[in-house]
Parts: sequence; C-alpha cells; structure tokens
Amino acid sequence: MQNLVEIRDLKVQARSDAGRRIEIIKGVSFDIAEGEIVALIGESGSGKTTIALTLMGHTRPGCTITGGTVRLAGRDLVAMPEAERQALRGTEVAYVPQSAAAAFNPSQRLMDQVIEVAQIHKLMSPDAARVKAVELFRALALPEPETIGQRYPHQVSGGQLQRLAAAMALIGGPKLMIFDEPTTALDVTTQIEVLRAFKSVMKLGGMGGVYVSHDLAVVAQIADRIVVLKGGEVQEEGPVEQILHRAEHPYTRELLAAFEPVPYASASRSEAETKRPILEVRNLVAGYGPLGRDGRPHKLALNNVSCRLERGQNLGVIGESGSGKSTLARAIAGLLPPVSGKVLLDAHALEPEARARGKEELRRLQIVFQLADTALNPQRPVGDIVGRPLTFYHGQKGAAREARTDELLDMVRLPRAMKHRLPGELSGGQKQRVNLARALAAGPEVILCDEITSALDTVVAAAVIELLKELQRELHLSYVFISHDLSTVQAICDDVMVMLNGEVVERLPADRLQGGAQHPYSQLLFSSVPKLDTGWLDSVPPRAAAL
Amino acid sequence: MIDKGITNWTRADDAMVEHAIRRGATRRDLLRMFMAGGASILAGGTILGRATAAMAATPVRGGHLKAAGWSSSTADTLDPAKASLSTDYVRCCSVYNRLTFLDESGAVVMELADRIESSDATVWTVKLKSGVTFHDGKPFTSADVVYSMMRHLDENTGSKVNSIAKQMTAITAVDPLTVQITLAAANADLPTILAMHHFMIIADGTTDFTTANGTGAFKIEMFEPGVKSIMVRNENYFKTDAAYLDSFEYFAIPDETARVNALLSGDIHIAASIKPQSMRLIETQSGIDLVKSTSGNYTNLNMRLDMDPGDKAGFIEGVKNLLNREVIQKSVMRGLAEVANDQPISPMSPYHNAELKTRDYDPEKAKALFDKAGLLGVSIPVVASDAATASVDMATVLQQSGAEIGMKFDIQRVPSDGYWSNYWLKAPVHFGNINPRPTPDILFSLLYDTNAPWNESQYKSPKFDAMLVEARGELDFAKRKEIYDEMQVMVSNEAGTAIPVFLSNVDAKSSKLQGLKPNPLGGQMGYAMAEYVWLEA
Amino acid sequence: MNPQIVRLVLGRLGVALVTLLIVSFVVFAATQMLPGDVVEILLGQAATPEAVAGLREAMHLNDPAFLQYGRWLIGLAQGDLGMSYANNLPVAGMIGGRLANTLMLAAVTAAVAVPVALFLGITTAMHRGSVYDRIVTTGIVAVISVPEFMIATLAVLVFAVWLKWLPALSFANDVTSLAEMLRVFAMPVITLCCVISAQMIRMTRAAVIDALTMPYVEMALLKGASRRRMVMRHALPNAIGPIVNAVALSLSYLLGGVIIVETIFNYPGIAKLMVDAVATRDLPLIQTCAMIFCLGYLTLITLADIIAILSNPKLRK
Amino acid sequence: MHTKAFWPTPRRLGYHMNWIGLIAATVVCFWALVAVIGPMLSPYPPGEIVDFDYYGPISAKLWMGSDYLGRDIFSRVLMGARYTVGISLAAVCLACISGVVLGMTAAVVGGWLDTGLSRFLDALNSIPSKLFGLVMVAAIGSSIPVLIVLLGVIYTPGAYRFARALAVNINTMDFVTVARARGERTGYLVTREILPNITGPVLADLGLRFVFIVLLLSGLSFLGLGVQPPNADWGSLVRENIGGLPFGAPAVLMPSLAIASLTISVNLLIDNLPVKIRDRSE
Repeated sequence: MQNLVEIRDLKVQARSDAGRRIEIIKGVSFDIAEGEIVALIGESGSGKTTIALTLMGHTRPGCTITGGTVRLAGRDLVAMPEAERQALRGTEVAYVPQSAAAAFNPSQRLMDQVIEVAQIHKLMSPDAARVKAVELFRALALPEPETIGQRYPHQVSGGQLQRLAAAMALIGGPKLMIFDEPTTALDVTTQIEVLRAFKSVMKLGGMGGVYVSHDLAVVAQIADRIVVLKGGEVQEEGPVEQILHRAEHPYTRELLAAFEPVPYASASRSEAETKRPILEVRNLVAGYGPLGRDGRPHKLALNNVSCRLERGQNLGVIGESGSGKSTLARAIAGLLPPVSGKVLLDAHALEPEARARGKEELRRLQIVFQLADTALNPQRPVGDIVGRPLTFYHGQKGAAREARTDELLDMVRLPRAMKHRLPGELSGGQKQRVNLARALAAGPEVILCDEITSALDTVVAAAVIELLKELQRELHLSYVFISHDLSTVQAICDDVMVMLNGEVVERLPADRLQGGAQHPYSQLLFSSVPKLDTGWLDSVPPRAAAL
Repeated sequence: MIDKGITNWTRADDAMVEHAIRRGATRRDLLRMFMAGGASILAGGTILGRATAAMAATPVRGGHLKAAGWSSSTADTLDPAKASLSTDYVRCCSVYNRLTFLDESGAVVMELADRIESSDATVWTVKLKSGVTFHDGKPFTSADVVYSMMRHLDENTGSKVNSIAKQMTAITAVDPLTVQITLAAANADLPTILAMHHFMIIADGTTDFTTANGTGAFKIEMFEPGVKSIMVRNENYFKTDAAYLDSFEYFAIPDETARVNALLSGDIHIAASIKPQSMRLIETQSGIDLVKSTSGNYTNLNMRLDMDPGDKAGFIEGVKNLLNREVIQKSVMRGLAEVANDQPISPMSPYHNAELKTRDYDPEKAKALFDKAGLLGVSIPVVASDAATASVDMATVLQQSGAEIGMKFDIQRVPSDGYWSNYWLKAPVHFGNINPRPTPDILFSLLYDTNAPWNESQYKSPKFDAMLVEARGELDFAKRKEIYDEMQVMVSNEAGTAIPVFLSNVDAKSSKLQGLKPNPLGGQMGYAMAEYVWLEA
Repeated sequence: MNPQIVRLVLGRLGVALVTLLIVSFVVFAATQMLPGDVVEILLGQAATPEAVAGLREAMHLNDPAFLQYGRWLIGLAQGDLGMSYANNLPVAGMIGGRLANTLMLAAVTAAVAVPVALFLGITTAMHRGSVYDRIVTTGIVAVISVPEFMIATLAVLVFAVWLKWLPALSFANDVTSLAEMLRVFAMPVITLCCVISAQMIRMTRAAVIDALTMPYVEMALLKGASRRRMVMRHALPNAIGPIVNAVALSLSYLLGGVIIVETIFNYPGIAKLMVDAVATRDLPLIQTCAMIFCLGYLTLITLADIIAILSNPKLRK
Repeated sequence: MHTKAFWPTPRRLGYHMNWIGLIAATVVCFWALVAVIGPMLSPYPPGEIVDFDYYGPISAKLWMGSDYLGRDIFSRVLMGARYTVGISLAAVCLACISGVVLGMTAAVVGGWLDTGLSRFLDALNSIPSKLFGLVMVAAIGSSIPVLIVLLGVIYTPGAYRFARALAVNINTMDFVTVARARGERTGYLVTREILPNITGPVLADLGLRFVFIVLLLSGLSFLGLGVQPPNADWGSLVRENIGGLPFGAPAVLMPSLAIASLTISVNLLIDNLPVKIRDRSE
C-alpha cells in the first residue's frame, strides 16, 4: 500500500535581497503512512516549517520548490496547477499554525472563520458546517461550545484559539493535518491541555499528521516517528522510542543532552547568609494606566511583592505570561516606577524612577532583555554597543575603551573581530552574548535577566546558561533570573519564587522544586512541564479546565 | 466746419462726424472738428478704420452676450462712485447713464444731458433729456442729477473722484430739467469730466445699490460680487437705436490664458485685455477678431525725487536714456505700443507736443550720468509687479541694459495683491500704471501738480502748478496747447516718471459680436459696449 | 455601544476641537500679520487721516489684538461670521454660494476619484508585481509628477479649444441637467482626480499589501481560498483604517487645494474667494475661509479616525 | 505603514540596484550637476533678449527656442535648475530636519510636549498649503529665503508626523529601554538610538516630500510667487510661457519636461532604492 505522503529529494530555494538564490531545503525525503503522526524536529532555520508547507503545495514569498516531488495520496503537489492545489487545501490537507492568535482574522467572528473551509470548497451548507463545528469544539474540550463561535478572536484565550485553529483545520475532514509548533507560544499549563485535545481528536479521526516542533518532549507525547532536521537536511529518522533512547546521530544526541537537568550547586551559599542582601524588594506595588481612587493603578501588575537576593546568589522568578514577572524586573530597574514599596540596593533605597537615580546606582544594577533582536540597536556595530556603557559609566575612551571591549568580548566567548559587525549579522546566541557583554561593561553587581534564554534554541540556551555561571564565578555577580522555563531556572538559581497574577505564591530553594512545592499552582506548574517520556502526557491527571 | 467756440455738443454732432466721413473728410479736417469740441482725441488712427467698418453693419436684436473682463473682486460694487475695477465699469455702464460720454473718436456726446452750455467755463447749465425713466418707473429729473453729483463731495461716500468733483462748488436744480453747476475756477473740460464713469446718474436718495436702479439699457438681474452679474434689456430704454441684446452676462477671468481659451472654445464672445503674446494664437483662429486701440494707457517707471537714488542729479536722466524703448515696444509689447517720451499726453491727443523728441537709447550717455551721480555699480532696487502691466518685463529689459554698462538693477517682483497700496507711490523706484484720462488737465492735476494725489515722483514745481491753472481757464485752443506743450517738456525733463511707451489695448472677440468700436476711455468701448453691440446669428 | 469606543470617539472629537482652537489662533495671528491697512484700501483716494481714524474706530481696529481675537472667536461660536470689510455684506452670505460650489465640485470629484482609486489600489495589490500593477504604479508616478496646472491647461487645450467637446469654463450655477453637469464638471474633475487619486491608490495598495503579509491571510490561502477571497474577505477589512485615512487626507485637498483648478477653469469656489479676500485685505472673509478649510480638514481626519476606531474589531461588542 | 526598516550601515560596497533605479538616479544626478554648474554653461545671460521673434523654435543658435520675450530658454532652464532644485532641496532639508528632530523628541519625551507639538502641527497641517503660501507671501513678500522657510514650514507637519510614528515604534524597542535604564539623556536617545534606525524611511520620505515641494513651488510660481527676475524657477518658466502651449512652443514644453523628469526620477529612485546585498551565509 502506498503511503499517504511521500516526499522525495525535495529541494527549496530562497531568494536573498540581492537576488541570489540559496538552497534552504537540500534534498529531503521521508514518508508518512496513513494514520501516522510524524514529527519534524530541528532548531530555527532547519527548514522544518518550509517542508511542512510544501505538503500543502505552498511556499512562503521568495521561496520556490526547485526539485523533487511531494506526493499526497499519490498526487504530486509540485507538478499540480495552482487551482488544483487550492482545491486540496483545507479538504485533503489542513494546517494548524504556530500562533493561532495571528492566524485568525481579527475582524471576523470565530465561527465564520472555522466554517470558511466548508464554504470555500462548498462541502456542506453553512448550517451543517456550524453543527459540525460545534461538535468539533466539544471534541476539543472547548468551553461553551455552542456560543464560543460567536466571539471575536481577541475575546478568547490563547489556548482556546489554538484548539479553535484545530477545529478550523478539521472541519474539511482532511486526511493529513499539519501542526506547525502549535503549542510553542503557550504556557506550560495550557500546553498540556491543548496537547491532550489534539491527541484525542487525531486518534479519533485516524488521520495522518505532521507535527513540527523544536521540543522533543512535546513531540514524544504525540508523534509516532521523528525526523530530525538541521540546515535543510535530514539528520536522523526513526520511531520515537528509538530516537529518544537510542539516538545515533551526534546532533540528535546534542538535542537530547540539552534536556538533561544540570543541577546547580551554589558555591557561596554559606558565606552569603552572613552578609546583608545585595538587592531587596519590599512590598512593591506597580501597574499600568492611571491611578484609581485607592491610589492603585488601573491595571495592577505587581501586588505587594517582596523578595531578597543575597550577594553572589541567584534568584529565579517563575510564572506564566501575565504573572507580573517581567514587570518586577522593570520595576526594579526603574523603568516602570512602582506606586509604593521600596527597592534597596545594598541596603540603600533607590529612587522609583531610573531618571532620578544616580549614575553609580544605575551602573551597579543592569538589566538584560529577552529578545536580543530588539535589545540591540540594529544600526550600531557590536563594539559601539558594548563600549557605550564604558564611556557612559567609566568615562573610557579611545584605546582604553577598545581594550576593555575586547576583554568583554573574550569574556562572553565572542571573537574580537565581531565588534565591527552589526547585530543583524549575528546569530541569536551571539546576540544574547553581546547583550550580556553590554551589561557586564557597566561593571554591575546585580543583573536582571528577563527571559534571556527563551527565544534561543535549546542547545544554544544551555550554552548561555553555562556562560552566565562562569561569569558569576569570575565576577561575583548576582542574578535575578526571570523565566517561564523551569529547567533553566533550576539550572542556575539558588532560590525560586513562583508568581501568579502579580503576587508571589511560593518561595523555595531550587533543589526542592520537584516535590517540594506546597502551593497548588506551583504544583500544577511543575507537573505540567513535559518530560522526555512517551507516556508522560497520559500519566498526568487532567485538571479542571479553568485558569 | 463751424467753430462753435464754446462746447455745447448735442446729439447732432455725432451725425456730423459720420456725415463728414461719408463725404470723405480728411483726417486733418476731422481732427480740427474734434479739437473744436475741446475733446481730446486719444485713439486717432485706429478709430477711423473702425468707424467705417461699423457703419456698414446693421444691428440685429436678441441674443445673450457672455463677456469676460480681467479683474474682479469681492469688493465688486454697483455704486458708481466706488467703482474701481473694469468689471464695475462695465456693469455700471450697462445699468446707468452719464450726462455725457465720449464716442470712439474721443468726442463728447450727450447722453442724459440734452445740452451743456457755458459762457465763461465757470457756470455751466445742463439741460436734461425729457421722458427718461428709471428702471423702477420713476421719471428722471434734475433732482437725481444734483443728488448724484453731490454724493461725490461727501467724504463718507468714499467716491473715487472726490478730488475732481471738489471743483464743483455748487450744483443746483434750476427746474425739473435744468441743472446749474458752478465751478471754483474756469474749466473748459467739464463736459468731458462728466463723461467719467463715476459720474453716473442714480435716482435721488438712493442708498441701497443692490437693485441698481438706473436709467441704463439693462436691468440688473443677478449680481454676485467676485463671481458674475447678469443684466436683461430695459424695454423702456430712452435710446431707441441701442440695447440690441436680450441679456448680457459679465464676469472676470483673471488668468489671461484661461480667458483666451474660453473665447477660443466658444464659452464667451469677448475676452478683454489680451496679452501681445496671445495674438499669434488668436490670429490663427477663424471666427475670432482682434480689436486694438492705442489709448493713453501707460506703464511708467517712477523714481521719487525726494528719495535716494532719485534725488541724485543725473540718475533720472540716466534711466530715461537707458530705457530701450524699441525693445520694449517690439519684444515686450510685440508692437502693441507707441514709443513715448516720458510725458503722459499721448500722440493721439490734440495737445500732444510733437516737437518733443523721443529720447534715444544711449547707454554711454547713461553711464556717464550714473557715474556723475556716483551710482555706477550701486545696486538699485526696482519694484515691479504683475499689477502694473508688463512692468516686470520692462524691468528685465532695463536690468539687462544696465548690466551692459555695469549698472545693477535689482528687480523686486512683488505680488499684485496690495501693490497699489503698499508699493505704488511709496517705493523709491517702482512701476506704476496709469489708465487713460480724457484731458491733459485731469492727467496733470492727478499726477504732476504739487498737491496731486498721485504725484508719483513727488514732482513739485510752482511754475508748473501756475501753468496748469492758467491752461484750465484758457478757452483758446492754440494758447492752451502752447501751455500744455511747455508743460509736457517740463514733465519729460524734470519729473521722475519715465514713460517708455503707450500701451495698446486689445480685446479679442468672436466675429459674431458686432458693433464694437475702440474707445479712448478703455477697452470694450470704454467699458460701455453692452448697449452698442449685437450678436449676429 | 462599547464604552471604550464612546470614550475613544469623544477623545478624538475633543482633540479636534482643541486643534480647531489652535487653528483659529494661527489664522488670526497670520491675518494680523498682513501688511497694508484695510481702511486705507477701503477708502482708496479718499483716505484722509480723519476718515481713516474714524473708520478704524468704527471697525474696532484700534482695540488690542487679543480683544479682537476674543470678539471674533465669540462671534464664530455663535455662528456670527461678521461683516465683510470690502463691501459690508455679511460674510456668511458671501461664502454660502461659493462654499456650495466648492462642495459640489468636491463631491463630484470624490464620487469619481474614490471608487476609481480604491479599485485600482486593491487590484494592483491583488496582482502585485504583474504587468497591470507595473503599468498602474508607473502611471501614478507620472501623474503625480506633473504639476496640476499643466494637466489642467492641456485638458483645456485639447478638449475645449481643439476638440470643442467641453466648455473651458466651469460655472456651477449654469447646470440644469445631469448631462450638462457632466460636461461642465468633466475637466476640473479629471484634473483633480489626477491630483488626489494617486496618493489614495498608493496608500490603498500599500495598506492592502501590508495586510496581505498577515498570517491570517496566509491561513486563508492554506484553507484553499482564492486570491480574490483573501483580499476581499481577509486583507481589506483589516486595512480600512489606513485606507480611510488616506482617503480623508486626499479629500481634504479638495477644499483649499483646488485654487489652481479654480483659477484655470474660472470656477467660483471658496479658494478663489479667499485669494480675492487676501487682495482686498478683507480680514473677516479671510479668517472665515481659513477656518472653513481647517474645519473641513479636521472633520475629514476626525471622521477617518472614528471610522478606524469603529472598524477595529477589538473594540466591537 | 510598511517600511523598509533597518538598513545596515554601508561599510562594504555591496549594493544592488535595478535598471529603473539606475536611470532615475542618473537623471537626478544630472539635474543636481546642472544646478551646480549649469549657469556656467549657459550661452546667454538669462535675462537677455536674443531673439526678436517669440516662442521661437529649436535652432542651432537657440537650443530650446526662445521665450515670450525672445530670451534663450536653454539658458533659462539651466539657470532655473539652480532655483528649483536649490530651493526645493533647502526647503525639504529644513522641513525634514525640523520635522524629524521634533518628531523624535516628541516620541521620546512624550507627555505634554508630545501632545502640544502634535496638536500645533496638526493645526498647521490643516491649512491648505497653497493658500497658506499666498497669504504668507502677501504678508512678508517673496524672496528666496521666504520661499524656503515657507515651503519648509508647510511640509514640517508631514515630516513630523512621519518621523514621530517611526520613532514611537523604535522607542518601544528594548535597546531604547536599555539605554534609558542605563540613565542616558534624551539627546543621546534621540541622536544615537532612534535616529540611525529611522534614517532609511526618513530619506525615502524626504525624497517624496522633495517631489511635493518641487510641485508646490511650481504651483506657487504659477500663482505668481517665485524667484525674482530675470531669474526664474521652472514653474515660473512654465507660467510665463504658458501662452506658447497651443503652438507646442519649446519655451513651455522644455521647463515642463524638466519638472516632470526631475519629479518622476526622484519618485522612481525612491521606489527602486539600492538594496544592500546582505547574504548571510551561516
């Protein structure tokens, strides 16, 4: 019997700005059998999404399929005229996008968009389509399945949107579903629910599927087979169990290794306790919008938050999006002046606004942002970016500044020649190192790290964490490490603070995270982190779908 | 020809001129005839041909005439005392009448007056026509004339001819059809003065002009200031051989190109004031005629004698020698001009001093004069504006001539808006533009008398002033001309007004429009064309 | 209505009012700067010092500027536009007919230009990169690069003088039938369309192309939607904000920007009225005209903003 | 609005440009060159009447015929380039510099300054440009500095709006926040962090605005405001010779062509700006 999908020697070219052609998929071949779910694993730039889209006969603007075949149920999508491909999309093969929030048209009701496939291809009457959609909503465990379709995209949560996107894909009754990183943008507690919904409908429908992801643990829960990609080429391919436990290719092993928890042993715990804290936050209240009558902001983001960071130690702040963890960093840095409460640096109270703080105070407390892309001025060479704090805080100029810049680049393990490059010419990991080097240039005592590894591929992120640790040893730094990712926090922090809705729900030492949590939310959070184990998803008990 | 001695033109005189032409009178004869009337002939040459042409055609009744002037504003008015733009004149001419008017030859013709008589040129008796009615049916009487005249003496009226009207010390109604006007001093030109547009007759007691209650050939039907006006024929008009048109629509198209285009496309029948450069286009079009008339209109360069650099001896004479009049006549005006000699009486006037030679273009002499004045190489600002016809181009010609002898003229072109109130008479060196005036007396009193309101160069000469008064009261033509001749020489040599050329006025019209003749008072038959023209089918 | 929408719309109206107040100040200040005394212009040769002084007093011209400004502003607020200095007619009456003419021309132009521009903008965006797209976009560049007086004069020469198809002048009040209206308005409208639609086409095209890069449009493609459906159902509804803005900006030109067209076609509109008023230093008339232009601009821009706010689904109930 | 944000600074030579852009750039450079050296090449002084005919045809003596006075159009077009290009360039620079500086400052400082400036410039923008020009020239007279300042003022609100919108976007970027957290002053934020990131779009905008200014200058010249004679900008040349249009006189066609070629080229150049080759081979 022929396979549902047969990809043979697929080649895709992209055109650069200058019109030069670059091959981004270099002869990829693999099959998908009926009812089988195949995962495409790889880091950003590996070509996994490009391959997934060719299964719909689509390439993003600027890309073209230059060779090979993509057969879906025996028909070659590459050779097919566009009209026929249009007829296949939504009916034979359907797509669940990475960010459902962006993939829904903000100006149309959800129901209209869900049943649009049926209307485009005239599969059924609108009424019949609506009935089927409500069934799907139910199957996907969406709340209020009867009425949720009447809402607009901005009126439902991210997890619900992702399930609605699945419903939108399923309505045409496709033979093949493509999931393009459908849970990457979700919080872990939501991700688990969505994964569960996907898994159940896929099982029920007996459809074939392609699951694109960079997260091996997620893939392990849903896929039958894994294809490991790098640089547009297949590195390794095999059943899930085989890849997880008997990986052969070094790259696959590297991916797996990044999942191994690296326990962090604080070197300075005993000595720290005797000293006064380097950073202390007392009863911080902050938020956005105008102040209300009670003196509180319209939208409260931090409610009475207190914490302390001992010299030479690291404090992890963990929580879901909207929990106020990033606001905390901004409030400490004086970017969002708190309404009340105090920030003490080395037992000395700081002004609420950065503008009012002294240069020396500013120097001692540095902040590093999540997205290195936006945190570096794209128009200034790396040397300038790193050198500016030297001039600003230390008045260094000319050769002295050059020399110190070189040292800093050495420190973050970047080649010195890189100082002439612009940020746009650097990779994600390199940018984050420049970002760090800039903070280090000030000669700080505390660095606020706001999700600095979140946007990086796992392997790269692990290396950045290693670097942070090394720097700490050399420079006696203290970090406030903000993240939604439990394993990275575990890898670097002494103490962890769990936040929910702007409040601290629990504080506990990093080594007692697993099993030590008392607060139900902390427990839920920790238990929702996927494990490299095919049976994990089924082993976690479902919780009441409300958060 | 009969020498009537004192002006008392009647309607019969019109017929006399025509009769004379028919009999083949020579030009000299005719001129003598005009002189006899004390009227100045400002448009000699062109008129004769036109008059003969006009004679041949027979007027046709009916039709709607659309005509375009060149200036219009929201200040457009139906009050003749305040009329200031060509559109005002045309509109007023069609709805009101004057006591007298000037025909194409510049001769005084009676309109509402039946006779104007005087024995000493100081006390004048005006006999009015009987049976004339206003648009609202009110009969025309001496009271209307008195009211109309007295208005100009009232400061609050805002009359444009207040200064001219001031010489009338008493205006009284002798009987319903007789008015007596007493002048402060003898002035033989009164019949001509009464032909000025502002002295139109309105009904006694009129203060609201929106209905334009006149005696004229047309009644106002619609009037929108700055937009247009529509007039319809007055069926009770007292002239029987006039007012051929059913209705008459007048508006302004300030942009000359647009005006010409509108005529060419058939949207209008007549476009007033055509630039010389447009003639080539118009001449190629069939069905379009040009009506040219050289009148006393001129654009002059004024150098104030009381300001630097006009107060430096030699400067003014230098400029007068540096003006290349031939280039101005040929290149700037494309021949639509007569070379002038720095005085305002045009060659068409019987009082023109033919002995006074035109200055030759003499850059070397000018250079020497500038050098003497210590101004050679000094940058002289010259204010010009589109408001004064062709002044920018004339300035350019002067500038170019100056450049050749090392004299710098720095042209300052300023907007037309407010030119007359902000720059004219005020800037040390600037251009002006003077409309035709019927008599040398008016020109000199207005422009060169020590107390003249528009003394453009601040020319002050007691001798000149005395001569002006003397000439005004002088009833003998030869003696009068002698005085005026000398005054012309004085102005040409002493005043700071350089008058390079007299400009011709050109109206372009559809050949369907007939009966249009040149007139010394300006284009479009001295703005009074409405009642004389007709449209051929 | 969503209270948030009400708040935003009221906010926009408030901003427009404040801007209008600033405009009134700028207009008043600018007109006060005009040299040349209106009294002297009015009296002309009869301007004796006593007459000038008397008239100045009567016209309140000796009052301090801020007092005059206040008086004018209060008058405006009460709908009293004052009397024209030049001919002592009420300003409201002088403007009335002219404003109607201007609005008429603007309306006819808008009725032609907006649909054409939107059609071209949307279709070029839909077929981006095609020969059609290139012809239209190059044509636009050519059209916006030629001064409007050239377009207008050429149009007159060709259609009125040579072909004699259309009248060279456009008089609003001569219109008796629809056919007549089309003939009379044809040339000014064509000229103005050339001037204003280029920008609308460009902005519409850019807005639609921008919306076409949105993930939900790609999603529509992956649902099997046709190009037409992608544009009309998904891209366009989300590009309304910028498109309406571009349309409003272009249309605002039709009030005061048409001076050249009014000059060439001798159309009695309000822009020419203002130029005349400047020539006669008729301050009340200048100020009123300027305020009308600014009011028109602000109305259009505010309307566009409000439409953009209303079209934002995030603010829908 | 979609903009081509973030150009890398040109350090290596590696630009690519399509042929339309190249032609447009050539024409723009040609006019720029003419503006600089043109008057030196002109065969006659711009004010000299060299031909007794008017609207004369193209001849060996008069390369572009003669104008309504019989002056040499070739010389006048050469001289007009200096005024049209020079005034427009000066005005566009004035508008963009003031607009961009104000826009960036408003975006960075925010608060009342932002609101106040935005309202004031919005008010200015609401006054029709040609009428504003007419009134202002009536008020203060027409001279080259007045024209430059006037055109600059007319186009400042647009430049302000554009720059402010861009700067507001950049201002939310983390690198600006980092600089703020570092304690940098407004001046530094504006000049070093914001400005380099908006120069690309601002330059493109400057080009478009240049076209509008050339056209507005021509329009104002058409309405009678412009350079003092005997000099004239191209718009004035078209206006004073427009009577020659029915004969297709080169006197009116040549300056019109000059305006059109300049504006079309600038437009096309902006639409086809050189793209830097930045193939990152990783």
